[in-house]
Amino acid sequence: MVLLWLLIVPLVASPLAFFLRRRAVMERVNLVAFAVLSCLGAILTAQVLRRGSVSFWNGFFYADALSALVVLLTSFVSLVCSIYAVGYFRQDEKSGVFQEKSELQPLLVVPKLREYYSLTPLFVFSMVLVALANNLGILWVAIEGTTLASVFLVMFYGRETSLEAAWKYAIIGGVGLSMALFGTLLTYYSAHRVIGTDTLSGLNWSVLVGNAVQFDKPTMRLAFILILLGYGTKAGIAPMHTWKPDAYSEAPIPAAAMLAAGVLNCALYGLVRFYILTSRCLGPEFASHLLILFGLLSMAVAVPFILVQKNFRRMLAYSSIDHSGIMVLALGFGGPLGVLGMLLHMTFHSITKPLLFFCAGNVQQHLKTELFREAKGGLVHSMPLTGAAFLMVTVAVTGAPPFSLFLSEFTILRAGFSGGHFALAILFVTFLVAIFSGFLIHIANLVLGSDPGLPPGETCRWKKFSIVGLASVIILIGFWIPAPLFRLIQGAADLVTGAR
Amino acid sequence: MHLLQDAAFGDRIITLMAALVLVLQIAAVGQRWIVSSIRIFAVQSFLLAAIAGIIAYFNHANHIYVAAFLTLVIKAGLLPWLLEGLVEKIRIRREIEPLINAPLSILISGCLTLVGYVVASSFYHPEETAGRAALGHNTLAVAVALFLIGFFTILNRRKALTQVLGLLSLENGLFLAAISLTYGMPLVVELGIFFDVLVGVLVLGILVFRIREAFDSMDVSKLRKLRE
Amino acid sequence: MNTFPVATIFALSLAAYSAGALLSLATWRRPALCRYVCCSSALAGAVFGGLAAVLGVLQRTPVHWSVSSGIPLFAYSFNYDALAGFFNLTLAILAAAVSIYSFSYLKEFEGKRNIGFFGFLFHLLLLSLTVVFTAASAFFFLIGWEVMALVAYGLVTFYHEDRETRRAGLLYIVMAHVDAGCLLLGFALLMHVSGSADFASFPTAALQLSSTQQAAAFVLFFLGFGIKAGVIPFHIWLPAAHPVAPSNISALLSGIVLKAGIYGMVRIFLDGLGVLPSWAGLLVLVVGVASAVLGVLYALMEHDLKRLLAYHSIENIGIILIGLGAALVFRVAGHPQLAAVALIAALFHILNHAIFKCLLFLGAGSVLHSTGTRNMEELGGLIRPMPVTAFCFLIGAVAISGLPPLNGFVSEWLTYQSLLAGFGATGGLTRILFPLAGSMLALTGALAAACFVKAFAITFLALPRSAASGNAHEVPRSMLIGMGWLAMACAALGLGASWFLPVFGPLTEQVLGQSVGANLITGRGFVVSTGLGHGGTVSTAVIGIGLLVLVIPAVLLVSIAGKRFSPRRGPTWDCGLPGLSAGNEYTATAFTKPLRMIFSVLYQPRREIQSVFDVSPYFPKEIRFESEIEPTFEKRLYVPLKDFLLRVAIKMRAIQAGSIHVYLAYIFITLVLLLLFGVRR
Amino acid sequence: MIGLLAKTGLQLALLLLIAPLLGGIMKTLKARLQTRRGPGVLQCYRDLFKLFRKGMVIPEAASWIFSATPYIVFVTAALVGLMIPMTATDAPLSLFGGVLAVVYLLALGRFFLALGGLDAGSSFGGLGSSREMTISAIAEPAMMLAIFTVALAANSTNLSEMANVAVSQSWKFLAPSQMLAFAALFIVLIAETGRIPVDNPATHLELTMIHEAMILEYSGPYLALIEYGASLKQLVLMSLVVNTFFPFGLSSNWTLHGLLLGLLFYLAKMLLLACLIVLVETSNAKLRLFRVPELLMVSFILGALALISTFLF
Repeated sequence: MVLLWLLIVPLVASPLAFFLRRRAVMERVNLVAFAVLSCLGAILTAQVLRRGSVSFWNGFFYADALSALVVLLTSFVSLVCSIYAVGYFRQDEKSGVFQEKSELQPLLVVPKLREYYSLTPLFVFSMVLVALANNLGILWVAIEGTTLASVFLVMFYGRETSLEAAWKYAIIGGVGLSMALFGTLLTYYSAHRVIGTDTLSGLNWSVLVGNAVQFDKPTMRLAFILILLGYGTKAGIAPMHTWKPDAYSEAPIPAAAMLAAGVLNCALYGLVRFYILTSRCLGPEFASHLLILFGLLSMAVAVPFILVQKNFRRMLAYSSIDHSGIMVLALGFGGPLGVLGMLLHMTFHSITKPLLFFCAGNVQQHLKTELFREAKGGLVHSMPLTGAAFLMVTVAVTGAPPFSLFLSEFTILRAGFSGGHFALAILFVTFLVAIFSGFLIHIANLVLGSDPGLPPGETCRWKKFSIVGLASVIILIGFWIPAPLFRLIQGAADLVTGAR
Repeated sequence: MHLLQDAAFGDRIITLMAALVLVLQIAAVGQRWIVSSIRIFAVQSFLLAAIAGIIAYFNHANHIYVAAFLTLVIKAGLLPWLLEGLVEKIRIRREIEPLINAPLSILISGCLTLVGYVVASSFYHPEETAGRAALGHNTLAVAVALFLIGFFTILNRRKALTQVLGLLSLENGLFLAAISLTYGMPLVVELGIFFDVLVGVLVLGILVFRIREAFDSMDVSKLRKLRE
Repeated sequence: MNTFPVATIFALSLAAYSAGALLSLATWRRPALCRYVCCSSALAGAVFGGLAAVLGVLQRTPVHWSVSSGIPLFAYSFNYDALAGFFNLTLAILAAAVSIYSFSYLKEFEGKRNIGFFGFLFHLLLLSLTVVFTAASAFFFLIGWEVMALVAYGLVTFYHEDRETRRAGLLYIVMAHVDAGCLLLGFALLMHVSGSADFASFPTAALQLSSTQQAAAFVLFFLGFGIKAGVIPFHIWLPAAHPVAPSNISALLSGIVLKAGIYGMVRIFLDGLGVLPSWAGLLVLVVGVASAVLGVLYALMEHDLKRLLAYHSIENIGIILIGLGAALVFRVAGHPQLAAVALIAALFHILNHAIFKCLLFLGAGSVLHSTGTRNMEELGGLIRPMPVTAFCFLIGAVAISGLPPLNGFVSEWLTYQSLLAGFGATGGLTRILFPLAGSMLALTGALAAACFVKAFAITFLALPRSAASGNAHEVPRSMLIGMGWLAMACAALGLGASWFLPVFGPLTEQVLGQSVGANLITGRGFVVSTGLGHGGTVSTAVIGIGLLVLVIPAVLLVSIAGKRFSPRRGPTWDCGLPGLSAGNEYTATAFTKPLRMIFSVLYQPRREIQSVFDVSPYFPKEIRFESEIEPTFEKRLYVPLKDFLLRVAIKMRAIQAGSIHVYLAYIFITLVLLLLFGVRR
Repeated sequence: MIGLLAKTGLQLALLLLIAPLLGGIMKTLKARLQTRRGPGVLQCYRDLFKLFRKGMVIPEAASWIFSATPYIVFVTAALVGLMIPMTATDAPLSLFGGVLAVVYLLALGRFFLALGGLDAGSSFGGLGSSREMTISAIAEPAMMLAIFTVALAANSTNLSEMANVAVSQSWKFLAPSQMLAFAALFIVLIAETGRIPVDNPATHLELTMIHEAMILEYSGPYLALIEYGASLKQLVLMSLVVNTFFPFGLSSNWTLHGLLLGLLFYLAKMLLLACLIVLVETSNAKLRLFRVPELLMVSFILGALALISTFLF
């Protein structure tokens, strides 16, 4: 039942926000909806921890530890983002971003906000659906849904550049997802002689996973390749990552944060589902070789762009490319440690990433630029809180202790060693160090420095609150992890490795 | 009369149609006029619908009728109509030179067809060729080729609209693969996919429209502001 | 011995540090109060820490306790053994001095800078150091290690308005992260073999290491800890970062944070990696010698007081490494007694260097505080306005030059002894290395003496060279107390060495299973020997007494033979040149000119002289002289590396050229290739 | 304890007595070799006596360091003198400080002497200090190598032990390692005691001064103390050389007869070494300052050879 509510809440929130066209109301609708969603996520977690798996409509909707984790993270991210969004858009409105004549037509405030506040719930809905759909076809449909819902968010500001970004996002995403669909099709084909096609449940993951062993092997190989490329595109794995910097730097901050911390998980979730089938059918080697290749490639691609980056919004995108690379690599390393590391990383990444976007958003709104060159440093004088948080989260997101991402990266490294990939592990650490250096150098030069004499920039209470709150969560999670959460992650890991 | 029960006959028909589809696709690669490439797409979709119908008829799989019907309505009817409307609205009829000139593109699509055959043969199961259940199995190669060529069209064409067309024909390839391999997906999935395609085209259409207004051209190779 | 108090008292010190961090952050709006809170809590933590350390060193059985984080295998586990105790003792002595000193030093921050934030970082630094020295698991160690680096970065860039400071800070943090990466790999390797993160599990695991794995681990750890300790050629961050920090922090950085690297080496090389092959020890030895000699040679050319001290840290780290390397070699050669002596030499020099380097940095801080410049060429004559500071600095200078009867001499003496014995203890041609290392050590000592003659004389003696140093004033009392406490420690550890050395007994017993601390002492307890029955003896106590007693005949000679002993003040004769002015004085540059010419191969000095004249070139109006030496490692090694990386990165940017067709082409090509790869059987 | 004090007193007296005499002897010898009459053997006593009785001027720029320096120089030299065997193998204080302590105590004296030179603020003082510290620094490694070579034979840095071992195995000094070490140490000795060809004790030409430049500002009793300290240092270093390499006649105990015999041998050996030094001094010209490193490099190489030859032969 809770599954149904998880889907209904955002689905209702969207039209509500659309028709109650007053700003304050729309804000409240979003906040309430996502708060409720988070509670439901917690409840789902509790149920899953108790019963192992929850299903509804004879297994059309199905939630195990893995899906519960993704739902929990999605709801958390959407809640945090909705809190920040309030302050963010108020500031936009104050500084008259909407009024200024854009290339198309003078954008009116309310319609724009309406666009955001009614699309976001749909966006979240499709993300939740991704996690809850048992049928792999529906899974695909839902992921396609996230693209469609977010295209308009990407071109929210209606600049030429945002149109360009939206176009690249849509086309590359569309192509990628059609590959994923092909992969799904082939999986269905390789399974259909075992299960039979006519039944509706013929694509249900919970059914497929049982007898994945008897699937048709060559078909499965091709299927996994296509799935990897397809969902990899959505997760932004190199060389399918190219849409990311554009989309992330053009979308409004809360939407970008959701893309980075929410959609990423969904895409990887789909990948993991198929990885389970593939490794059951073909054994782990075939999949893990490909995964390691693409993971390292993504990290390698991210490094130079972070080292010589001019634009801090784009820099965040490359960081998320790097992180999806890390997770894919972890999955490739495999073994209980590798999978655990990947899921830990997914969790910690989704908790940490939004703050990075929020800080960047504050800076951008305050300085009216997203180029380091024009920012001229000394930020800490005009926005001490944001500056400090920015430095902190930079360190946190690049996986330095005492922050939580260090735990996951340490686990992944150990997985690499126990998998016997010594050289790869060294490469992994080298990339991590390089990315840390590049990131910190840029951000430190942005935050520190002599006072450029700007007016104090931290006025909005909502933004302050979201930043302080999230920062304290990040610090806390670095030192201590709630036992249920870890049990959930562990459960998901066992699911993937087939230990349970 | 007995002809209409003979699976072999149906198989031949299907193969013939599939070949036609492929020819159309390759023709679309060389095509200059947007409107005519839209029409080509419409015809292609119609043929697909027909194939679906034949398969449905020959092994009495009723849910494929639905798929066939949907294809007929949406892909062969609705979408071409919408797109032509769009063309009318933005008054850009002619595709400027593709990135790779026509002969070379056609050559490449030939190679891609070859790749399609290689891929398809890798999981082709001869024991299934006998009997009506195997209807249309050897159209798989065509499907894969369709997919690849559609992809190639997208990255070869400069106009936003023709990229959308490429995406659609790529979807067609998937559809052909679906019906020929497994007689379609479960119905829910089919519906979902069709819905997505529809919405996707609408979204892209809006995008095309806005791009046209912002840049007063549809040449996406001009969209190069966002770069390192 | 009852181990209960150690744990509790230690916990108290941790609590004091953490509470101090939060409180000073909480009270940042009221600077004066904040200053009180900050310094007093740090002092309390230091006192508790020192107390726990003394007990911890003396106790035979280590104390071990652990706190769980949410994730299994990642536990916050402490292990308080003799080694941890020793390093905590060092930390406590320094922390006490610095927190007393800071009490007045921080006054100048009031109204200008956020003392609360400073106090926060300061306490975190002390806390993380304590954690590093007591962590029982690699995971916890790494956390402490990295927190230490990050906090140190925060403190180094405390004056971040200055561009140089920011650059130095970044250089520091990047190097620090590189070393963290090396450690991460090393520990991951060990954990892969041992299957546990506990240090305790490493020695047994090390037995299963293949020789290549062991070598790899050794290299990784040596890189990691070496970068942190600032050994040549990984030292470039050190002279950049230490001087720009606030002086009380520079004192801690050079005094104890560097030692964290040495701590790691002792912990891992002697305990964690099993018995290392002798090449490892010799490598450490050679690197140590190189660091010592090059460090002091670069220090000689520095005229920035704090940079000079920073380079001397490199030198002393080198001396410590010499002892450590010798210990490693002796252990594998089967001379545990000898290894123990060498190890004691290294450890004792760690303590000594910590104390006098901290003292010297605090002294430099006082000079900076009252004159506002670190450039020695603008100083001079400070001994009259600030006599106490001058005296403390002199003590430090004598101690760091390894001159008797102060503490630096004892540890260097032990180092010499172990090197001397090393010649007999090892075979083959490598044995030549030991006496040669000894002679290089002698060179280092003499050059250090020269350098500190320069540092002290140019800064404190003769006439002031600028108005700033002309109207300097003595610093407030608490700063003097802080320095005086360390000066006393120098004297005490020097003269009382023979009573202090037995402390190392349990330490060497724990690390090497050899307790030689006791039999280092002969002759009624005030003579230090090698404890090997041969090698020689020395007694700083007697030397001290002798120096005092022999003053009597000197005074007698002067006052009896010289009936009319009547010192008359007069102008400096200066070979009859009239009117001595600061312009006549020898400058620091002039003082080191001979050495600059002798070692010109290393320095590659560049000088330019412009003389401005109106009538004839023989009567110049003014002469502008400018001389600088080439920073070899930066110029030859690091800058090219950096440039290469950036060039490659900039080339790589072509990937993201903005054309959607190219982007799609990437995907398409990948797809086709993978499909063909997928279908091959 | 009493015995120790007695020995100490005795050796101290001996040191203070002989030191100026040695200087005088060397002056005279040198004069004779240059076919001058030269001053009497007792000239140094007279000089010291005169200086002690003179009044003195302390520069206004100078601080207490300036006044402390003479005492420290004198005291360190005297203390070192008590650690090395002169007439008997076991020096009074040899237990409390071996050859390393000797080297470092002398370094302590030099440290303060250099400070004193800079304290007055005159450019000559600075010049002297700079040169002194430089030369001593580059002399150090050679000295340490040579000392190590000798110490390795005795397996101890304790001077009495070294002397004992040397006595026990006679003609040992003919071993190539010992000869090489002696050559090395002899060069160092010349550098350390500031004699031609490294430094000229008799000059006051500003460009060539080293030691003299440092003490330029000193006068009266302080100058006397410093000169006395310098002569003590010279005596100490010379007796260090003779007694470690040529330990003939060193009495192994403090009997009167043994002591007298030892004293005779000791004086004879010192005289020989003095002659050698003077010979070198008169037969060489002073080197340019920047040629000195080459000389010391030679001695370093000699030391290294000595070391290698210890286990080759």
